[in-house]
Amino acid sequence: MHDLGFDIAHLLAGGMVVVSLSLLYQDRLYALINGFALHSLVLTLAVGWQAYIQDAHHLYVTAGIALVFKTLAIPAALHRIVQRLGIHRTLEVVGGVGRNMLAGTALVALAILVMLPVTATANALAREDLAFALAVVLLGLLLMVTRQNAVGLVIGFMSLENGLVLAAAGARGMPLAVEISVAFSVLIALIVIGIFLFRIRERFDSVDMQAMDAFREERRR
Amino acid sequence: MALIIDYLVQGGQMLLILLLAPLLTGWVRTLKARLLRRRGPSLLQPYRDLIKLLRKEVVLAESASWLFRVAPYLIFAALWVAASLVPTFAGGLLFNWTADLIAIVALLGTARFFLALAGLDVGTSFGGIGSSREMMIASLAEPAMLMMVFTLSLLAGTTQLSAVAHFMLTAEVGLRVSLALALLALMMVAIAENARIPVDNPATHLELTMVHEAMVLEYSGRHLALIELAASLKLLLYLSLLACIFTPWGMAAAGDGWSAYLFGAAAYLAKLALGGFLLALFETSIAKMRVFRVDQFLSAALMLGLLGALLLFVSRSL
Amino acid sequence: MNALGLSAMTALLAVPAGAALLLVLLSSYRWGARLNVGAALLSLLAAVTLFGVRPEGNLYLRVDDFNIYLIALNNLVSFTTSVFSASYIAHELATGRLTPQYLRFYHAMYQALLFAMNLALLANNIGLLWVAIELATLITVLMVGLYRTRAALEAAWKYFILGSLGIALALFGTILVYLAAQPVIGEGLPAMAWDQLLIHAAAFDPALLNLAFVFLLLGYGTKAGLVPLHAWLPDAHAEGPTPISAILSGLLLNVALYAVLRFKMLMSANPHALAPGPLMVGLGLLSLLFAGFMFYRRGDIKRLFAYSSIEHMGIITFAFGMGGPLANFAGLLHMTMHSLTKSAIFFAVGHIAQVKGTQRISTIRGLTATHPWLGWGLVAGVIAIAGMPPFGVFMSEFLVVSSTFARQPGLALVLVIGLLLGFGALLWRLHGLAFGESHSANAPGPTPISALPMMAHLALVFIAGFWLPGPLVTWFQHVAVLLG
Amino acid sequence: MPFLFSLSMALLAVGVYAMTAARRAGCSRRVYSATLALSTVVLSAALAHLLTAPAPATLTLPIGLPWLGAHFRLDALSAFFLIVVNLGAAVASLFALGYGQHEQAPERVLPFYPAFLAGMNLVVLADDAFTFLFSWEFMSLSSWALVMAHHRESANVRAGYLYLVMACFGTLALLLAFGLLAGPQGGYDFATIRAGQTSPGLAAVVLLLALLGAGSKAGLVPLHVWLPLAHPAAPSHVSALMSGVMTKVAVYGFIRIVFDLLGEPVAWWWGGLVLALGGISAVLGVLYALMQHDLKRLLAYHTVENIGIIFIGLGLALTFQANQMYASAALALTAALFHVLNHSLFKSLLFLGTGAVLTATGERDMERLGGLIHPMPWTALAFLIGAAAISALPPLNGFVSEWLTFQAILLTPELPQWLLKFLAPAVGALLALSAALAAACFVKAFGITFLGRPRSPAAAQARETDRYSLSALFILAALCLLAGILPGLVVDGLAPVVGLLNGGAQLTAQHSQPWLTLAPVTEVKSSYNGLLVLLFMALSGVLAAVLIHRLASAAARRGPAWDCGFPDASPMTQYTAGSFAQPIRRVFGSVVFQARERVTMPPPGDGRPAKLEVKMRDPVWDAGYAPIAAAVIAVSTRFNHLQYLTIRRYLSLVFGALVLLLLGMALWR
Repeated sequence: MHDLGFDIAHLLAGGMVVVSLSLLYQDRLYALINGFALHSLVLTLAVGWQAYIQDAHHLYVTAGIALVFKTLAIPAALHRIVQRLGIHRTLEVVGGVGRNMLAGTALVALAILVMLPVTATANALAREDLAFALAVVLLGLLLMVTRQNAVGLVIGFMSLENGLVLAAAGARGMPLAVEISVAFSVLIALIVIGIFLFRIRERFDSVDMQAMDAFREERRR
Repeated sequence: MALIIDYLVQGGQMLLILLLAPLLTGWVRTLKARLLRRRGPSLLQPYRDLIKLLRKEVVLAESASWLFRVAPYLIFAALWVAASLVPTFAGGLLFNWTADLIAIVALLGTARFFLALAGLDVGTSFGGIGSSREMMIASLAEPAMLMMVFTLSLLAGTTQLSAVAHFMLTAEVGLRVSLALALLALMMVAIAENARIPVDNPATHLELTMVHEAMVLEYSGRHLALIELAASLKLLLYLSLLACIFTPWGMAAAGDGWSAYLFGAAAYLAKLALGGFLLALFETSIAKMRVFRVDQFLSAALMLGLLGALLLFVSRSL
Repeated sequence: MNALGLSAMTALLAVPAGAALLLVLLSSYRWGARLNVGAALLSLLAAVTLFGVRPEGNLYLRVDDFNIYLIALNNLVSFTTSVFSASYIAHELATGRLTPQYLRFYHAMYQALLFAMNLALLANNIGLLWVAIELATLITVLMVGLYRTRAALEAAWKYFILGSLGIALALFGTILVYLAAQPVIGEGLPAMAWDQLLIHAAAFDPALLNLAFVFLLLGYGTKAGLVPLHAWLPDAHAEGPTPISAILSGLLLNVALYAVLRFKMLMSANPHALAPGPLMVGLGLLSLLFAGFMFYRRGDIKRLFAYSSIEHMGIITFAFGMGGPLANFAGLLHMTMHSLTKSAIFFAVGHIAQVKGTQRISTIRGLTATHPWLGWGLVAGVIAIAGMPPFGVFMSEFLVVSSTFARQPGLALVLVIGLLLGFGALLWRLHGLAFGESHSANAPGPTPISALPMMAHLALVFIAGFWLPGPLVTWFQHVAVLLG
Repeated sequence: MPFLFSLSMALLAVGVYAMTAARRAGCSRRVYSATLALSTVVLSAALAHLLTAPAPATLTLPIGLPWLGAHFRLDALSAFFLIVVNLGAAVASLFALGYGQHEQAPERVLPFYPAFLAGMNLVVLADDAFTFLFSWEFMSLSSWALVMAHHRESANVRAGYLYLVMACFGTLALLLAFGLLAGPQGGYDFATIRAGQTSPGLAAVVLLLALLGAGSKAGLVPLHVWLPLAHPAAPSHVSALMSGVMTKVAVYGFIRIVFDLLGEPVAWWWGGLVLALGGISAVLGVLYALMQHDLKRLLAYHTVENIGIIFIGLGLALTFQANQMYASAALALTAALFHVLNHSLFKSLLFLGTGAVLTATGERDMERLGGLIHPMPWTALAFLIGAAAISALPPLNGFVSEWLTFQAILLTPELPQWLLKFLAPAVGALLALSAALAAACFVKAFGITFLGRPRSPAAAQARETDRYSLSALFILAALCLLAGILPGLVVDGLAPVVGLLNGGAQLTAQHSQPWLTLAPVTEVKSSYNGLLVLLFMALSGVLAAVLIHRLASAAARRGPAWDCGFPDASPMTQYTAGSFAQPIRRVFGSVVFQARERVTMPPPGDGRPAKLEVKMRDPVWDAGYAPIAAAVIAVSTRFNHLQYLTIRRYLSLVFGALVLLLLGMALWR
């Protein structure tokens, strides 16, 4: 049933994986935030398209939330935070960009390899979507692991959440309540991060987590 | 009627060893003197010493306790009982089964235990030297003695002394390596236990060298007499032990009649004389060892005893 | 009868939620504390009525043999912790370590946390379970950062990042389970309800289930504090206020482990899926050994008992990993005993830290001499947690070690070495704390009322040492069979 | 049987009462009299059970494992060990009536003392694995609390810690043993275990675990390290119970598992292992004891020697049973059980005597005691009888059990295995050596403490202890003498116990022997009559005394001791504990303990005193425990770095775990 619907969903999910890989490549904070905005935009399109194929109207709400909050509001807020904290200088990436990209591709291969044995009874749409969602989640995790800066880490976490929303959208007929609450809780998470950033800002002069480690209560003697 | 005779014979043996003990010590002293080309005291001198000491007044140290006064009687009693259990002129007497070889060794241990305590009682350093060295010697001599007892009882199948003696009379004993080792071990232990020359010098009162004499330094009068008698009883015990196990010929069986008893007694006296002579000869031919060479001497005895027992474990014939 | 059951179940959720809203409005601390204790008591009563009459489960909420005793345990410990927290926080206010302005939403967050945990236990829908645990994580993150010291903030930040990561993995696992269930049960709510899932589990696609279990084990394992994922637990315990450490150690770890066990039931129901046992046994032993070694270098008393929680979570996971009626029974019993004992210990530790003015183990000395009640309470708690009779943990350790040795001697040896390591270190610290000469300044001890919760818990564990109530045993045995 | 169980519960009730009323004045007297009464009642009940030997009584209670319940059983073996436990408990309580008054912190001793007794009684009565281990650990816990009674001194705290860790190690070993016996289904009660068959391989592992578990509690050599630290730390009447009685409960645990639960005999070389361990413990225990100058530590180390002798007897029994020589096994078992009774008697007597010395002088260190026989003649007499008994001197009981063990060793040539043919004589030599060294050790203990002149003012103004303590001491001394004189009665009393453990084979009845002689195998083979030996010695001693006093002279006067010309020799010139043991230290210590002496003499004319330093190493601690502790600390420091990682590294830990599992999943297919 290689109809048009499947190809487009497939394309959009693949697009999200590509954007995630590009996020790994960024080492500037602004570029990272804009990359994340693009990532959320592709997510909105994917979820919207899923809603259209499964004509499940609640997915439109999720797409809307993804569009309004994740593509517009959060990147703007992050831009303002970065300006306020004045940390727009270069982003120290741990382990070099080359190695990260290599690891990223290996993770995508692993995601697909793991998904292969899933029997074809689940309709093709779900299996392919899941493979890509798993890839986005793993790449988000890799992004979190390779960033020194608290904002970088948060963006990695947010891209991981996008992967989850993609997976949730791919799941045919998952009850509405769950999706909304998924989105809702992600938002709360963001708000909390914001509070933390400010409060952290209040307490420390920089957001770099290495500075924070120095104040661990029980230093090694 | 037979029971009364048995009591008489047993009582006779106990009296016999009591009388013979000082004689044996006197005999050894005179022999050593003669070997050193001296006239030496008469044979009966030990009896005169004992009687003199018994009549003298006892001088007790201020810090001596009741244990100091009771100890001589305990030591004498333990040694007299142990000595009377060893068959002299006849085996299988009435009370021989009350204690076996292990019990005799333990009775010697009791005597030594109270002698060492008496040495410590007065609280002078001489008593301490004597007791601590005596216990070091004992800590090796007693196991060697027990190993000798193991060898004998494995061979004879019993630890009863009179049964062992009669077994030795039977033909199947023959010449055995383990018996030779046991004999050597017993002789070395006898020398150490009776404070003879290589281990300790019975005749000297030089503080640094003496072991047995140091413990009894504070004793006087009748207490000293009892302890001297006990010491000579111990010497007699060891020699009669050697005699009855390794040279049992001539020993009468229980209830053989008066002629056998007399012959047994004569044989016993001859053996004692020979034993005394050999001891004197050995003592004059060797000098005293340093105190800390004694433990090598005694561990040799322990190893010999253990080897003897080991051989018997390995095969019945060795 | 069913109406009473249903009302009790709804009360379990309505009372904490209502109290939370009310407490947001209330500003005075003393009234807040009283309302908090009252609400906790009410929900405890609701939980106890569930024992008597069990309501019909619907697609969202359901009470069965597995979660009924956990609900009762949760509400009991929450009630006693609220009593303890009343006196603890009052003392903190008096000493000025906390200002009323910081405490503005403390009680509201406390009740919200209870609501989240009750929801998680009652949830019949795996998505609802996930949301409840996410909510609980967020609330505890705020609670840990209550003191606003630098260390507390850093601990909260670490807890938030690791907690959210765990939750995200768990969400992915939940979605995979839904995807596995969807072809068999059809779309919508039934495909996420426990009872439906359990019935049809055999027909699910094994590969999806395996993948889902991996994500769920790592996701909820982070919340349960198993070793490679435990990093947040020691700091969260040491920096947060002690009532929250007691709630964290006593209840939240159990709820997370309850979630993992629910999914383990699904896995064992499906014959083709890979056996979850070895995975859990590996994680359990790793946690046990790691915590055993980490004890020796700890300087902070609350961090010491945090590692003890990791060690006991390791033992419980090991027991469920081994499987079999004896080991499962022991695991369930150990969960109950651990939460009661650990919260009692944290009550004692809370008062000790206040009385001695410090959490450094080296400066706390001679407790049994200076504060007999506290000192002997701590000694009894540590003796209980170390698995010595006459307390209840001994029975569960007895069953786990002996049944494991009969089947897998090698594993049992590693288990025994881990236990001995942990025991040796804990005792070494206890001897330093409870005995010897005390030379630091000692404030007066706590009033007997505030020592009541600790005594109540220790009494319960003491009784469980040699006698268990009949119905509880039947529930445990029924669930032990279910767990496979 | 319910009667005995309710008595143990009564003991616990006394403990609870003491917990509440510890501070009140008469409380210690009330508690100790209650424990005295209860233990005498249990003692008499157990004695009645052993002598009438009815069928074993059982009792099941709904407590303990929910589906199993708690099983209790009183058979011949439990009855005998109940006697040993409650005899020690009764006498210790009687002693404590007087001794307990001097306790500064009664609230730390009184509640735990009855709990300790109850724990020991329950261990002996338990008939299923859970109850057995529950009461075993409860016994360790209550004795740990008693050891921590004087927690002000840091040495006691360290001793308490080491004790509890070793106790936990022992319990885990026993737990593994019971796990094997019970099997995967968990048939924990002893009846099913006895019915079930354990394969030879498993039986060997169970024996090794039982040896580890019971050995660590009894104090066999490699596992004895905690014993000399913990036992002296407790109050004296508790140390007497711990050394005299608790170690016997450990021996009971070993016997119950190996001889009763394992059913068919184990492979012969396991008996050899127990024999070898027993021998080594015997010699090392007494050598350690000789080097001590703290009286209680000396006695605690000496317990290790006596436990070694008991395990020699048990090892012999195991080897004989493995070769189906049940008659010889009966003799070896009787020797071991007789020594269990003997040791609980004289070790308690000696510890209680030390307690009396401690209250009188406040000192335990022999270097500061001396001359106590003058102010405390009765305590000295009791201690002397105890010392003579423990040194195995004939009329007393120590000699009888040693004699039986030697007789058992003399039966070993019939054993076919070659290794045993070499091991048995070697162990015989070790036993003989340890007996001789024990005599030296107790000459030192008694001589330095009681004889000579007081070495410190505290020893000078000592006063005799109170009536209760003395009565307790003399009861034990009388029992030592009685057991020594009438060994036949005790052996007949032990016959049903030996029969239970030895498949029915027992020693020939001794009451038929003339003159109450003890002839274990046959009349001809070996016989010993304690009564006659005592009569002969008493007769000849009195005869000599009367004759000499009547015929010769009875005069005596006091004079200064021989001082070899030095005017006023101070008490310091006397031999001390260290100098008394110096020859033996040079002979044995330089090999076993690497003992090195260094004498520093000041230059001539310099007034400073000369100095003698002795450095000794504890071979077991340095070879066994120190490396383990160092390894644990090293690994924990390396692990400790994981506590101080950055958040990013923790994330990579989680990430690594996830990737690992996914790879496993992918490749596993």
